[in-house]
Amino acid sequence: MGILEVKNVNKRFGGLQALGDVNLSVAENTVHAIIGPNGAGKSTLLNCLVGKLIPDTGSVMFDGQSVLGRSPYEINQMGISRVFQTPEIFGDLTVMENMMIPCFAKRDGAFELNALNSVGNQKDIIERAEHMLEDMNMADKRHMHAASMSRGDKRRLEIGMCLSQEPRLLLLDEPTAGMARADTNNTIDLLKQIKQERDITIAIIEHDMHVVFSLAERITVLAQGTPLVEDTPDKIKGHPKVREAYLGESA
Amino acid sequence: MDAIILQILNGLDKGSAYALIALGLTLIFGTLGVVNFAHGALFMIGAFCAVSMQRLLNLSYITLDETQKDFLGNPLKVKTPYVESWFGPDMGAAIIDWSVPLAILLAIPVMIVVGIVMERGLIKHFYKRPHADQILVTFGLAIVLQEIIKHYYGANPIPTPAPDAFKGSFDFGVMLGFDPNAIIYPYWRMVYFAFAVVIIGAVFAFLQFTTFGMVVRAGMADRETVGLLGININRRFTLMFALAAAVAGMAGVMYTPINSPNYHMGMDFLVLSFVVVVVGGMGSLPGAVLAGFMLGILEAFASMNQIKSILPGIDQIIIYLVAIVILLTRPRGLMGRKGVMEE
Amino acid sequence: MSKFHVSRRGVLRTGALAGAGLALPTYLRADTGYLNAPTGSSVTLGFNVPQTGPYADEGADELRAFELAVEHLNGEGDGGMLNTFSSKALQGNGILGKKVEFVTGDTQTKSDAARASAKSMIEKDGAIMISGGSSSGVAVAVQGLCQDAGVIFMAGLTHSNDTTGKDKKANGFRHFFNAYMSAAALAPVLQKLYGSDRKAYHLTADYTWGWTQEESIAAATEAMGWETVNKVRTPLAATDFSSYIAPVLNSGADVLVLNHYGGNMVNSLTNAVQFGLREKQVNGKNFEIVVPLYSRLMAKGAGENVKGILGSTNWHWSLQDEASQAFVKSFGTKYGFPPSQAAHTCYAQTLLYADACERAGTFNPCGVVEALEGFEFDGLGNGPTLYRAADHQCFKDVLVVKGKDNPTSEFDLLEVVEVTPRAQVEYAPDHPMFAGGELGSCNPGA
Amino acid sequence: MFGLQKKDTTLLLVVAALALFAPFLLNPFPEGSAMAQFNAGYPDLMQRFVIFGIFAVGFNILFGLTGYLSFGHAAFLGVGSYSAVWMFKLLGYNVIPGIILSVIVAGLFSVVIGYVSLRRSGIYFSILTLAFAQMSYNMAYSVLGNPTSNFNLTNGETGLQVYTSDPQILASAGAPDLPHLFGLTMRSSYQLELGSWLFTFNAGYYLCAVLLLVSFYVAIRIFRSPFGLMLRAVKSNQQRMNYTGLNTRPYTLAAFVISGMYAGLAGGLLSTMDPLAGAERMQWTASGEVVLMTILGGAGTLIGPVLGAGFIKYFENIFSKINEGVLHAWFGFLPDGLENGVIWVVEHFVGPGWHLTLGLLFMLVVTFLPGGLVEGGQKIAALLSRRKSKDTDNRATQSTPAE
Repeated sequence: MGILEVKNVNKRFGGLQALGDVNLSVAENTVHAIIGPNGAGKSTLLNCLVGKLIPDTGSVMFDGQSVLGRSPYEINQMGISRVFQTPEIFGDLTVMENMMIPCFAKRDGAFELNALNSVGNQKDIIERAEHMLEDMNMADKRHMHAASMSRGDKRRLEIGMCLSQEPRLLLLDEPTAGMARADTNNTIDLLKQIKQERDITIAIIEHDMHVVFSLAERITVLAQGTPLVEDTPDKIKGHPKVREAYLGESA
Repeated sequence: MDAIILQILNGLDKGSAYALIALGLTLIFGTLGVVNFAHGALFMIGAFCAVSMQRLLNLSYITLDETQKDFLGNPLKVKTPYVESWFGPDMGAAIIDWSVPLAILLAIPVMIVVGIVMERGLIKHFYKRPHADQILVTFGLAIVLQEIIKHYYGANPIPTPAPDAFKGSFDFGVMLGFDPNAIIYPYWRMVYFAFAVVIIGAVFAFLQFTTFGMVVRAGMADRETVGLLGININRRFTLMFALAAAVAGMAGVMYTPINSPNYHMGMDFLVLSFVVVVVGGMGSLPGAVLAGFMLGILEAFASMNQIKSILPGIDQIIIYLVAIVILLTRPRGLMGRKGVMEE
Repeated sequence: MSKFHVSRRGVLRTGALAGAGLALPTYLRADTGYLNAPTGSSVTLGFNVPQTGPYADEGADELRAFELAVEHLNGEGDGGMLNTFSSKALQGNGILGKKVEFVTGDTQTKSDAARASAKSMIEKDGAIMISGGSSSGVAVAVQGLCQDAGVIFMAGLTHSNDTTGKDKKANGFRHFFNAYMSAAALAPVLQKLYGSDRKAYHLTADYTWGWTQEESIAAATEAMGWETVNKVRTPLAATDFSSYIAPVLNSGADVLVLNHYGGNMVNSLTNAVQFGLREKQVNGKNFEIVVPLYSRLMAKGAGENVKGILGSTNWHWSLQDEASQAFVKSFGTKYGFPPSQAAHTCYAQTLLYADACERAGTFNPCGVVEALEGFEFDGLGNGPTLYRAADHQCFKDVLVVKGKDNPTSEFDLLEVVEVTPRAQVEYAPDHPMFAGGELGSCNPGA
Repeated sequence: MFGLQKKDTTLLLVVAALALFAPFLLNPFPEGSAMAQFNAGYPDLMQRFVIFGIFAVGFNILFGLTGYLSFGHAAFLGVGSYSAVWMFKLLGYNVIPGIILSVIVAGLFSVVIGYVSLRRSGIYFSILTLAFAQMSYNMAYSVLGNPTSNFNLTNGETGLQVYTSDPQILASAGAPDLPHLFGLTMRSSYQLELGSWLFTFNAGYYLCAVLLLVSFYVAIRIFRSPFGLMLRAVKSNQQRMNYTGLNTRPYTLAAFVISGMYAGLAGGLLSTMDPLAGAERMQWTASGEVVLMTILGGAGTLIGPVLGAGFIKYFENIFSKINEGVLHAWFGFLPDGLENGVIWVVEHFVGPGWHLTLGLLFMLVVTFLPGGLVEGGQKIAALLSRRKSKDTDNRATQSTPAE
């Protein structure tokens, strides 16, 4: 039984079958990659996992509990954190403030009317956020305006923010899309390091095969909304169906 | 039944005014991304083009009539318009009589100039600024414009009658087999409705069938991409603004016989037209037009005695009530696109 | 240099003690015993008129009249109605020998703004009297303020019954006529011209003034046999009245009464004429439109549409009596056009106030109130007039006017059809339309 | 101090000092001088500065922090005003129940409107709030205010006021017949004459000033709290909020209700200073005014809204009162032709033209100072300090060679 179990999920948009009978099981403490050509339904699937979309049929269970019908913030509080394709951070706030917000969410839950205490008095939060910034090698940037950082740093910050919540499942949506090679490699190293240091499950949607094969322990190939195969990276590399889906070659 | 037909007619007419203003607002918002609180002022300036035309045609020379006295007991100053002395009294009077339609000729160039000056002089500096700043600066501009008009034309409404040929009303009732006087409708209001339909049609045709229009529509869909295509978007923006100003101005001219124009008529329309635009959906031209007519008709229905006797005061709040219901059931208005002005 | 002393006005100005000013222990009473007592060689009046918003033109005309009145009071100009006024207390040397100065404020035709600017004139500029205004809401609001503060309020244009009805105040005085008087004057003329078998349809602006006007006209016309078919309330903010006017013809009514003022009136009348109502025949009679409260400034906005339409007005420049002529002459000479009824009322109110001070020998509001209450005068343009003590309403002749068919100038829009004598428009102070309020006692504010 | 950082404490103390000494600061010109026209130190205007300051500070908690632009906050101001007057009518003229009720009622009203309106964001939210406020205004002006009906909640156009026939059940025999705080009437003033200067200290003003300081203090605490941080996060990126396990709806609703309560307090104080509540307090122009105050002063800054409120109220009350006579007094020293010329020009901008001046200033400020008046102040401060630091730089460079 994996930590994330997707069973018979279907999703239609009008006449388009975006997801057809998707079954997926992500085992705890693994890195699981979902790959597939454009329009394969990767993003739709991801959105079904985090509460942005609700599948027409089927079930999505996280750690034995259904996520369906819950809002994104509830699903996050269950232990799923999401990293976006383009980094979603609080651009108007400082790096330190960015890091503190998930810490508050972890400590106080989805809503807390803590209106008269000073942020400066929240020692536990500050300590935790600073610790996390050090982990991310960003301690020197703590007073920077988040929007003014490089894309790589934004990505690093976003991942740090997700990790500070100690999620059990980290979802990454094409984390290196649009990045230069060097930044991509840095991100790969960062993710490897994270995996080594923590007990965490990572599900990653990715286009870039270099990233996928550097990180993934298992790979699911999605094509036209349906899982084609699921296997280890080595097996996937030579799989004829994958070549067909990606390159249009007939086997 | 006849009462309902009557109110549909009224609603179409009210709706024409809303739709025309909302159309211009949406053009500016959709292409330029600017929330223009001065749009009502453009409508008002258009209306005062009609007043100016009327004054222009009424420019007179003065003769003293010793047989009559003015209010101070001095000989009465009799004014004879120059056009009457140039073209003869009948022809002259006819020209003056037609001053409102003739004012369109004045309004188009004036509004285009006003639009270009406004866009180049002020609005273009606000493309990248937050919507709140755009609202503040255009609101300031609206105040300035209306104060200038007030200074020259006073605060009272100024009568600008329709040509005699369009005075009175047409009896639809007889035509449809109802009693006489059951459904009467003024000729000028029919002209106004027809005019609105023509203008709206022309704007849509312009956007649909010209290359300029195509670029503009593409710009409305995705501004950045069009900018990347190397098309000189700035000049087109200016022209778009001028076009929207001209639409508002012509709508203003034609509206003057319906209600005598005054300097604050733009503000009176402003809030309502924003409600119309938003109910239609930000950035959607068909939405703006549809919402304009829909709210106009609902407003007309709400003022029926039969409805007011059940819900007193409903006519005071109907537009806002409908706006609330629509926005709660359709998150982005009738035809709004996702992500526009939602942040 | 740092002389540190409490000013003469500087005692604790407790409102609690207001109203009982005369009963104060002497040590608490300032030497003058009333608020803003003029100490120097001049006295300050506060003119509070709409300078922005839809009534700005009317406000501007009021201000012109005030300036003219101040000129005349100070002995400048030709003296205007000072020469025709029946009371001869005014000398042309200011009021009680003090030169008249004035401050102005903008009511914006909003109760809040009007009270703010009146307060600023009282608190900052030391105005001892407030006058002006162009709507009943503002008049009632400012009148209440003046009562509380302890200065005199000489109302400008306010036509609602409430101003001297349920909202009457001891410190407030109204020269302008009211809705009841309009109705009482109009009804007989309507009967004479249109007969007593008529069906009336009311369109009424949905706020206090509109309601009192509708109530008054309906009562007066029903009393002479008319039937009221319908009373429809229209939103104040309405600009296009088509949807209210369109059903009128089919309702069986043959008279349309427009209980509208200002922009509402211009638009509703224009719309009604547009719909061709005036050319129609209903019940075998010509369809007629009535505008109970006319204002020449506003009639101008409706242009040709006013022709032949009946209404009432407080005063009109074409009146031939000596006083009106004198006023028109000095106003017209100074500004180049004839004064409006609002201007006339404001001018008359200023003179009446000044005269009352002279006769009382003091600026003390209580003295002024005493001098004005029950004051009978003539020579201010409306014939013999009474300031009734019971409600501080002026009683005088009322003009029934009609839109002129062949105007000779842009000012020549109305013609007087009948001057309804004062006796015909009088009513008891406790008439149901005016009942409810209490005048209270004068408040000198200190 | 007060649990604030040093910078905020200083700001609070500065505001406190300004509020305390306002009667002096606002009356810089001697009585009777030509410049006395610009004095603003009379009770009514001082009260308005402070009351609209409270209104704008509260509005800024919503708009400045979360970015939600409400076009309907005047509704809460109006509801607060009506509540206070109703307390005067029913209980008596002591101001405490009125002020408390105005905050509570405005709070409840804003819960309802906020709950519905916050289902949408951006301009859709703005229009929803506008629609609610305009409905309230139109109803208050007409249907809910008809004196002849049994349900006269607002007294329509005339405005809600206290009549002698009202019950006032808690009013004791000797209590003043005007709003008062345990016998101290809001209108009572103490005047101090210093040479030719006249300063007025008004009880009502000081009550408002104390409440402004409390409001301002609470606003600082909110700005610096985790809640305030969350509100800024809402403005910055709602998507990230949601995916960080935070429910934005209660945060925005709480901000909306808090700012609604501030508006209610301001409304209640308006009635307390002057017990007549008019419907036009709820009109869209009044809602627009607080938006303008906040943006003009500097949205999202602490002191900005207070400055903006003062700025607009000053224009409304001082510039509108300058008439031709005043201008002649000012420019009388000029030769006649020039005098008339100058007056002709100036006349357009004062008296009836004060709207024109205000409109021009909106345009100038927003064009050249996007951060509002606060940014203007910062620029000036920066200019001064740059000059100063340039001096020190010069000194530094000069001293370097000597070493």
